[in-house]
Amino acid sequence: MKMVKNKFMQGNAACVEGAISAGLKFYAGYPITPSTEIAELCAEKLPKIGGRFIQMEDEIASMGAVIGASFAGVMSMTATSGPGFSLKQENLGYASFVEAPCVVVNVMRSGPSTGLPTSPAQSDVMQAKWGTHGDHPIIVLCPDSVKSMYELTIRAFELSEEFRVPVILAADEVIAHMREAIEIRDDLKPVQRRYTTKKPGEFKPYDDSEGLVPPMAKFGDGYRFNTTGLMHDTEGFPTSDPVKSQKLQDRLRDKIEKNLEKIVSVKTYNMDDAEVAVFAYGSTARSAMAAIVEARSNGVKAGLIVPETLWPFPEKIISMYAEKVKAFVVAEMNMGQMVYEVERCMHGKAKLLTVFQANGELIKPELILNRIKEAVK
Amino acid sequence: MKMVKNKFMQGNAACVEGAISAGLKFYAGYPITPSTEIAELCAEKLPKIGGRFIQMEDEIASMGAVIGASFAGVMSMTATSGPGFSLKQENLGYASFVEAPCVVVNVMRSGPSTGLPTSPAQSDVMQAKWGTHGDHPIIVLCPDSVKSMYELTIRAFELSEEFRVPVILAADEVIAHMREAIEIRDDLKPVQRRYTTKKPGEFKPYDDSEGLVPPMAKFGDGYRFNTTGLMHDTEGFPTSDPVKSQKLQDRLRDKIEKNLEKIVSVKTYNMDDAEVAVFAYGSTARSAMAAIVEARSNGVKAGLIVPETLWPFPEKIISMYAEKVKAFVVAEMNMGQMVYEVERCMHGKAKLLTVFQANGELIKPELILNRIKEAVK
Amino acid sequence: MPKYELRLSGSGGQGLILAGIMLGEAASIYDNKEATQSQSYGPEARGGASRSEVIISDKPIDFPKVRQADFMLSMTQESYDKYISGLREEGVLLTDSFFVTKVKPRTGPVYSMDLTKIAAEKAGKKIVANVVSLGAIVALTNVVSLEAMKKAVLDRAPSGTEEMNLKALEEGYNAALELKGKILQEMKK
Amino acid sequence: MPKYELRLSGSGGQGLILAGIMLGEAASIYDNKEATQSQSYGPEARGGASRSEVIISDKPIDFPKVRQADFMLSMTQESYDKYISGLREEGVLLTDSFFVTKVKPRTGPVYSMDLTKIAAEKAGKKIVANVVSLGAIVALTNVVSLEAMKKAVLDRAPSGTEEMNLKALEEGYNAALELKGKILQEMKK
Amino acid sequence: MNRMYEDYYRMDRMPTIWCPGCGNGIVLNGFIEAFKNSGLDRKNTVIVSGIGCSSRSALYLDFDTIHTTHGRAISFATGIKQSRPELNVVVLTGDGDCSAIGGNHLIHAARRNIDLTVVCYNNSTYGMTNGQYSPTTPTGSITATSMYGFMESPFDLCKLVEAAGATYVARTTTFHAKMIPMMIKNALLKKGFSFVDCIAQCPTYFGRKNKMSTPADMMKWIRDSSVNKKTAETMSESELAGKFVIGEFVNKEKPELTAEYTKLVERLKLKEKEGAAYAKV
Amino acid sequence: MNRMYEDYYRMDRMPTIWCPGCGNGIVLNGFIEAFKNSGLDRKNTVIVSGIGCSSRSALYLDFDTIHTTHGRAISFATGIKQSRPELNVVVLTGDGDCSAIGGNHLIHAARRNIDLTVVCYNNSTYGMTNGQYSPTTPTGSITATSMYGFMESPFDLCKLVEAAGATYVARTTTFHAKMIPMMIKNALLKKGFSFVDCIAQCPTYFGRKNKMSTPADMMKWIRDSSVNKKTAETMSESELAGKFVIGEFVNKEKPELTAEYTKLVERLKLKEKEGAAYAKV
Amino acid sequence: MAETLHKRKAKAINIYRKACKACGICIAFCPSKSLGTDELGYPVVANLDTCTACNLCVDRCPDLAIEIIKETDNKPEKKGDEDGKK
Amino acid sequence: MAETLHKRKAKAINIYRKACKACGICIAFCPSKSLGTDELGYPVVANLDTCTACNLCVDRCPDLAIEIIKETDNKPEKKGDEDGKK
Ligand SMILES: Cc1ncc(C[n+]2csc(CCOP(=O)(O)OP(=O)(O)O)c2C)c(N)n1
Ligand SMILES: Cc1ncc(C[n+]2csc(CCOP(=O)(O)OP(=O)(O)O)c2C)c(N)n1
Ligand code: SF4
Ligand code: SF4
Ligand code: SF4
Ligand code: SF4
Ligand code: SF4
Ligand code: SF4
Ligand SMILES: [Mg+2]
Ligand SMILES: [Mg+2]
Repeated sequence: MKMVKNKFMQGNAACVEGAISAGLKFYAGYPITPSTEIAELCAEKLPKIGGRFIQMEDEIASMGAVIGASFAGVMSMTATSGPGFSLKQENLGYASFVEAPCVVVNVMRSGPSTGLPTSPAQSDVMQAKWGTHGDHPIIVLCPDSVKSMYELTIRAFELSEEFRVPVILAADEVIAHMREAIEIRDDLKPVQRRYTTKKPGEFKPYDDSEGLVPPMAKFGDGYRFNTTGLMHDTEGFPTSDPVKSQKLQDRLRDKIEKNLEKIVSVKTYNMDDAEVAVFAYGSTARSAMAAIVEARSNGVKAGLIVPETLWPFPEKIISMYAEKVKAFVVAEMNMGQMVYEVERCMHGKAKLLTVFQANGELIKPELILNRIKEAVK
Repeated sequence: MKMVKNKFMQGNAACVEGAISAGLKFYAGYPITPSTEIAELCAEKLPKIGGRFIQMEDEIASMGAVIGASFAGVMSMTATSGPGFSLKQENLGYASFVEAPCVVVNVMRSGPSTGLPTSPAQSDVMQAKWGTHGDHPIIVLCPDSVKSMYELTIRAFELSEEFRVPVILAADEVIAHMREAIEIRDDLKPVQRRYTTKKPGEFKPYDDSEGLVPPMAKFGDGYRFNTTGLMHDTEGFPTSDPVKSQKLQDRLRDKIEKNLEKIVSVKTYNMDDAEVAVFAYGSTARSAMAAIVEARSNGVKAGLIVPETLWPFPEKIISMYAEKVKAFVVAEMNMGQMVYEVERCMHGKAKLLTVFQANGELIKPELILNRIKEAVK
Repeated sequence: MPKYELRLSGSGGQGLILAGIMLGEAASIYDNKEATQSQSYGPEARGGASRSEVIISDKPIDFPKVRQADFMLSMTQESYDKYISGLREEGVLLTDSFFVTKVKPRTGPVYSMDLTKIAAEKAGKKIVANVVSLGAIVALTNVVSLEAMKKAVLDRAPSGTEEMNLKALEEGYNAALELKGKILQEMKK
Repeated sequence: MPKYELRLSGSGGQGLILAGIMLGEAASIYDNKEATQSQSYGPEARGGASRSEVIISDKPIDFPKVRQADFMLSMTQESYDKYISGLREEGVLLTDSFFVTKVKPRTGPVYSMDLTKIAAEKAGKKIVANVVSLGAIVALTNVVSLEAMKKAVLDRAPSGTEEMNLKALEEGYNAALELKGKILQEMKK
Repeated sequence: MNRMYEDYYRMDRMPTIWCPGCGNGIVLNGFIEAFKNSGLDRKNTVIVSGIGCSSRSALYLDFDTIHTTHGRAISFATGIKQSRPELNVVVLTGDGDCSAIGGNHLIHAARRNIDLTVVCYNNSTYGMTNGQYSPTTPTGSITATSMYGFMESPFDLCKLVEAAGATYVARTTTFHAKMIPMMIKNALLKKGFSFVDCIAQCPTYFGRKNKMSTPADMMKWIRDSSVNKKTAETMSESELAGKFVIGEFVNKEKPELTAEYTKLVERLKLKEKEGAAYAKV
Repeated sequence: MNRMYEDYYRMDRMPTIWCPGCGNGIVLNGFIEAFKNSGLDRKNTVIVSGIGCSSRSALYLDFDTIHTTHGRAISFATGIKQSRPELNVVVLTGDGDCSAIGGNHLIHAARRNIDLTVVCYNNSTYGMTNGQYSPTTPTGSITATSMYGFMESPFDLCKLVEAAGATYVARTTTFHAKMIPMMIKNALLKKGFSFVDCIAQCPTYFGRKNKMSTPADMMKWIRDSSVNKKTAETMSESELAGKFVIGEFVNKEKPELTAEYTKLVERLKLKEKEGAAYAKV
Repeated sequence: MAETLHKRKAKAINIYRKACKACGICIAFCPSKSLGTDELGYPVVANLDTCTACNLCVDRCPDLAIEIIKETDNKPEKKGDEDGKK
Repeated sequence: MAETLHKRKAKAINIYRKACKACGICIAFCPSKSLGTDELGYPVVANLDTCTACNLCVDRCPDLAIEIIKETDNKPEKKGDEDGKK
């Protein structure tokens, strides 16, 4: 029976609720503002449900521990913010390459470096895709409300298990720290991992004959399998064979690229007849929403595109709307990041206007409204 | 008097020669294939010229030490490869934000993670721009021969001092490990830092009234200045003032964006009448060169664009040629990275074809040639 | 009700963050409205002025930060000084008269109440001054119902303190109603 | 001279990397040609087969890796087996006859020489077998001049070993010339 | 503010962001007193810090100062010292900064015996991020991430850096405020890696969570948990659990890295000259 | 290959990539012998390694194995152990892996007293990257980055992990090959953090550069540099410089982290139940 | 300097109110109970005569907000609410 | 088992040539000099009689390429160049 509890809570708390609903049983992290509440709530809640928490000596170790737990068959998560996210990059690349399902929350604060540690930003969104060396598959989700922080955390676990890929939840400080009412559902089944049905000896951890996402085994089940961050063959052992190498790289790309319809999610508002499309995500989408409402009331046909999936980037949708609208307005709390992707996918079909702000404050609706007006001038 | 010595040497050795010509006096690093020769040669050569070498406990510490030396007024460099480059990201962002001139060599090997440690790749080129959290200025150079590894290392030091920015030399394993003859010049003056002419008390380390790139002071000269990775004002002290914050972010962007003509460098071959433009860099540019020569001999008007500056990306040149040619062929030793930028700057004006390969081998000219032929079909 | 923006300000120990949360809960959980709460973070939040912001609305709330507040509570002079410019000229100001002694003349109403004193003397403990304020806010603004506010306060009251908290809420409510009456009367004059 | 691709292969301790470098130096520093040298790296380079590749050309060298070698030296059977497929069918093969015993029949010329033995017996030390090979390469391919090769070898010879190295070079050169003569004669037959 | 140290403080940056009764101010004043007494030249002195409440110290000091990234202060300091050995390099750091994320740099600097002076403001918590457990949190303590009591054991940082190779190692507390300048002065004057562990109070987080409601309460706890080195020698491991042993633990001479490197540079110069001389013959 | 351990090796991965005479094989064989003798269940055992020649060990063992990133093996192992305390978790690592880049994870695992068995293949160099100096390189040695002689001091890793809190600490060498299984077995059976330092030869890089032209020469040097723990106790610090002290240094009991955590979980469960009971009243 | 009749060691105890954060450390640890607290928690001089000028309060004050002027000092007493800040 | 006349302890010393990397360790440290080397550096049995079956060569062989069959063992001697690999 579906039990719904209404709770007024912080974005960070909603993330923990979502994670636990999804089946989180292991958290490793290192405190950093503005993500720390996630660690603190996990420390409090996990042992109560038979899960386990550990505070590691740094973010690198936290990421390592999370991957270790993932191969041990335990659903795992870590949370951090900019500086810590930078430190996690090497092991994040490892997770991606060895296809360890896990969730990494990055509550974005104003950077670079220590920056404005308690102020919001959206300036790690390109890093989320490109931060580690080498090509690698990754999924990045971005919540724009406390409710969506809850839901997208669950979605993050689902996607990470479905595609054996680390999923990054790129929240911003505004969403992480604000409180809103959300519905906590009691009837959610924990996300299930797809385990191999093969016997030990027959099992190959990266068996591409089983589709783009090979089923897993876990430690302690007698499979005696190997995992390595070296280029590896389907059996999980090092290879330097160019054909096998390229095959692995291709599969890692394809498991995302060929499943875009399962992964990519975009919310649109008033786009049916829009002449100006605002592209905004996270808390900036809230400002943008205020702006398009105001624009409509001023007679300007403005619509809003809010990607829940930042990566893979919703190319097709942007290309499609680029053919329809007169102009795009991209608003982000940084010096211009996702705009690179928007511009790329627009193929020169519409005007492009921007609102970039990186001063630690949420972008005000007026700024976006002004650009909308400019766009139709 | 100009003394030219002809030497047959490895790309990595040429890098060290270039660095020493430019004035390198401090190297800190942690060994990693295929960059290690740079460390080893610095260990050997620096003490002979009164410079200093230190092998640190990891790449994070190496980057820290390099920035420390930079503020101590000593020209400094570190070299690494993929996994180490990922680890350096946090401190690289610090260097960028506090405007510490320094040079970071990343000899790209096949990734992600440990990958194929001795094989070439070009898969850290997006990371070089986006690897650290937060918006930040950066310059990335890419050599395509041993000679250019020598010259671009010198250029890296010049640019880093002129713009107070870390400069990344993104070489690939092929260039780093191959040997070619180069001319070593004896008459080069070491690169000079622009120091303040102000007196202690008057000096501000981030004084934007002195242009986009404020002159520096160094430790031990009595200026008693402060540097912090927190958002800072012109005096180098923390601020959370949105206006000051935005001003700093804007200046950091502008010092690069408003000096593109001084920074960006692109080599073109046979582009005057080209119908197909091949875009390639690093060792792939060598394959591309073979391909366009072959194409021309087959009657196809192919030209080649080789960016020496990967970042800032040579937008204008690409946009300009996009208007002129029928098609672009982008070839890179990765699963598609700089192609994002090329596509963006093309604004849909020409066809786009690609050659991506990430199997540890240099792309063969035929593959590029085939695409050139396809492009004109 | 259209969007209504409240800012509760004071110093670290006065429980205003919690008050903001309870206000948000009253609105969103018990009054079935939309509400967001946010607060100041950072080193500057240590000591010094602290603030909790609540937005309440019938419709989904887009921009989630308070811009020009419709209502402001100031429990210290410092927080008054720091944040008063963020209150709409016609907005409602409530102050603790013991701590906030210098208030500039303004168009909108000013309610100066002995919030802390009421807490200490009527409810029994200084620390429930935040709940006294909540009572006053309900009376002065009607953004949430008294019923909802009561439930929200009870949810958060440590066991054993329920009565004290309810008392505080009511005392605040009543005192504010009275004061409001007086002032409205005066304004009629 | 058009682009000429050489691959020198053998096992780790045989000094073939250095031989490749000296060949490159002879071409680029002393013969004023273009040259690139590269080699295999990696764990597999430990023991096992090792290779050094040199490309020599009059024009700038674009693609810097050997594709179909014009010439190959094999100093061990293992390296022969591993790399022979990379030699053009018409390319020149030089082997150390002591170590490489099984050579498949082929179109291009095969020079099988006692390189290591020559080094030991004529020059005095086994370790200069790589220089003996260089002498042979000059004689068999003419990719660099003997003069240039001498200078390059002298540059790299540790002091005290100059004479031995020159001797090795000359012995290799002479023995190869002789063999070449013989084989050409045979082919004429 | 009294004027004792006004010459050493950046008065325009005052007051500090530190909470009332925070121990950081006591340690910082102790550092200034030590520096005054050391006779070192301020012009040649660089203060390096990481990130944390304690690491803010650098911002208040009227020296060349660099406030780096979390945990990495010692690596920056190593670069400064090895590139410019004539500079005195001081690292002001917290227990989290130098022993959690920065633990490796700490032990490596000690191993190398590079001439740095590291002062650890050890409040057994991450004050800056609101009081989670740190590597020096006493077992059983309540913190923001150990609400059921801390289950691990803390580092004895003095033992750790001693085992790693430090040449000067000492510990004192903010309660023993008069010892701070003495020890830091010895550390500053030691040609080699020196480490002073200053047990300090974070009343706001550590204190409050552990039933020490005022700063003075927390200092009393520090006082009562402190044991003199001499006394400690007579105590068993279990008796010493949860105690802070106070005193100088190491004070020895060993070749120092940057000085040794300078010798190498000189040696190579000489060789070069000799080489040149030979060449002339 | 003889068939002693063929059941424990992945025979299809043989031969190893290790150079002739590399000490890694000796340590790995010693580990297998120890495991055989320990009575532990292979099914419940996970082998974790980092990056380096020595870390390749994991690839050859027929266990659940994970070859992680350079220096981070212990952190992965910590995640495995803390999430699944019923697994035996073994870390096979090199001196570079566990004491250069990974030094912090090593000391923190020791401090936490988490039940891991860490075996360090200590060849005092980075073999995999062709022989640069490592944190355990003896002072004065020639390496690829210390061509003028290594100027720093090496870690005594046993002292370091002891100071950090390890409950089992021992050292032996490949020359003393018979001791390896004995010590690793003790380490495997210890419920707590255990560390075995195995001095091993890298003849290819360390040996050759330091005038030990054969693997046996390097093993002789190891033999001649080894001092029994008992003997060492009678020697001065300067006499001990450059020596490897062999023996068991720590073997003690202390609450182990994951077991303590399990107790917490049980306690909270109980409380929940009691809570539920109250609720019913 | 003129001899005084009593054993007073401190001429004055200056408390710099603007620098003081009212943490109470000086008060709690004054061995001679010479310091007291006002209603807002700030330290006040409770008994100048008992002060032994041991300076412990000064050493332990995190904010340099207290100062002891010894009888033997030449330094003037602080006047009124002067702040001591430059 | 029948008594033997000499004190021979080892029935055989098996050297697995394909596994052996010719490192020379077994030879260098054999206390009884029972092992010698061939022209390529591989170990050969120099004197089976002197072998005390101490097993040190086995323990120190990095590649499990040597094996001692004790007189008391039931294991057969290795035959010819058999590799021992599965
Ligand atoms: C890479 C990174 N991780 C985490 C943080 C968040 N952070 C800032 S300070 C701090 C801990 C500080 O502890 P300590 O050094 O003991 O200083 P204290 O505040 O206790 O004086 C942490 C975890 C950060 N700034 N950077
Ligand atoms: C982040 C990172 N930095 C550097 C390297 C390069 N690297 C690989 S192994 C190694 C050192 C290995 O030393 P050790 O652990 O002692 O192993 P050994 O090879 O000596 O057995 C280094 C520096 C790497 N792979 N990753
Ligand atoms: S939080 Fe703790 S450490 Fe930080 S300033 Fe406050 S008392 Fe000091
Ligand atoms: S390089 Fe050294 S450590 Fe690596 S396999 Fe060879 S001998 Fe062993
Ligand atoms: S100087 Fe000593 S006696 Fe006087 S007030 Fe201060 S602590 Fe008390
Ligand atoms: S110790 Fe200093 S800050 Fe604290 S109350 Fe006393 S004078 Fe004020
Ligand atoms: S068993 Fe002992 S005596 Fe026999 S060959 Fe081996 S090492 Fe020598
Ligand atoms: S020790 Fe082993 S590998 Fe080495 S020579 Fe002897 S049998 Fe061969
Ligand atoms: Mg601390
Ligand atoms: Mg090693």
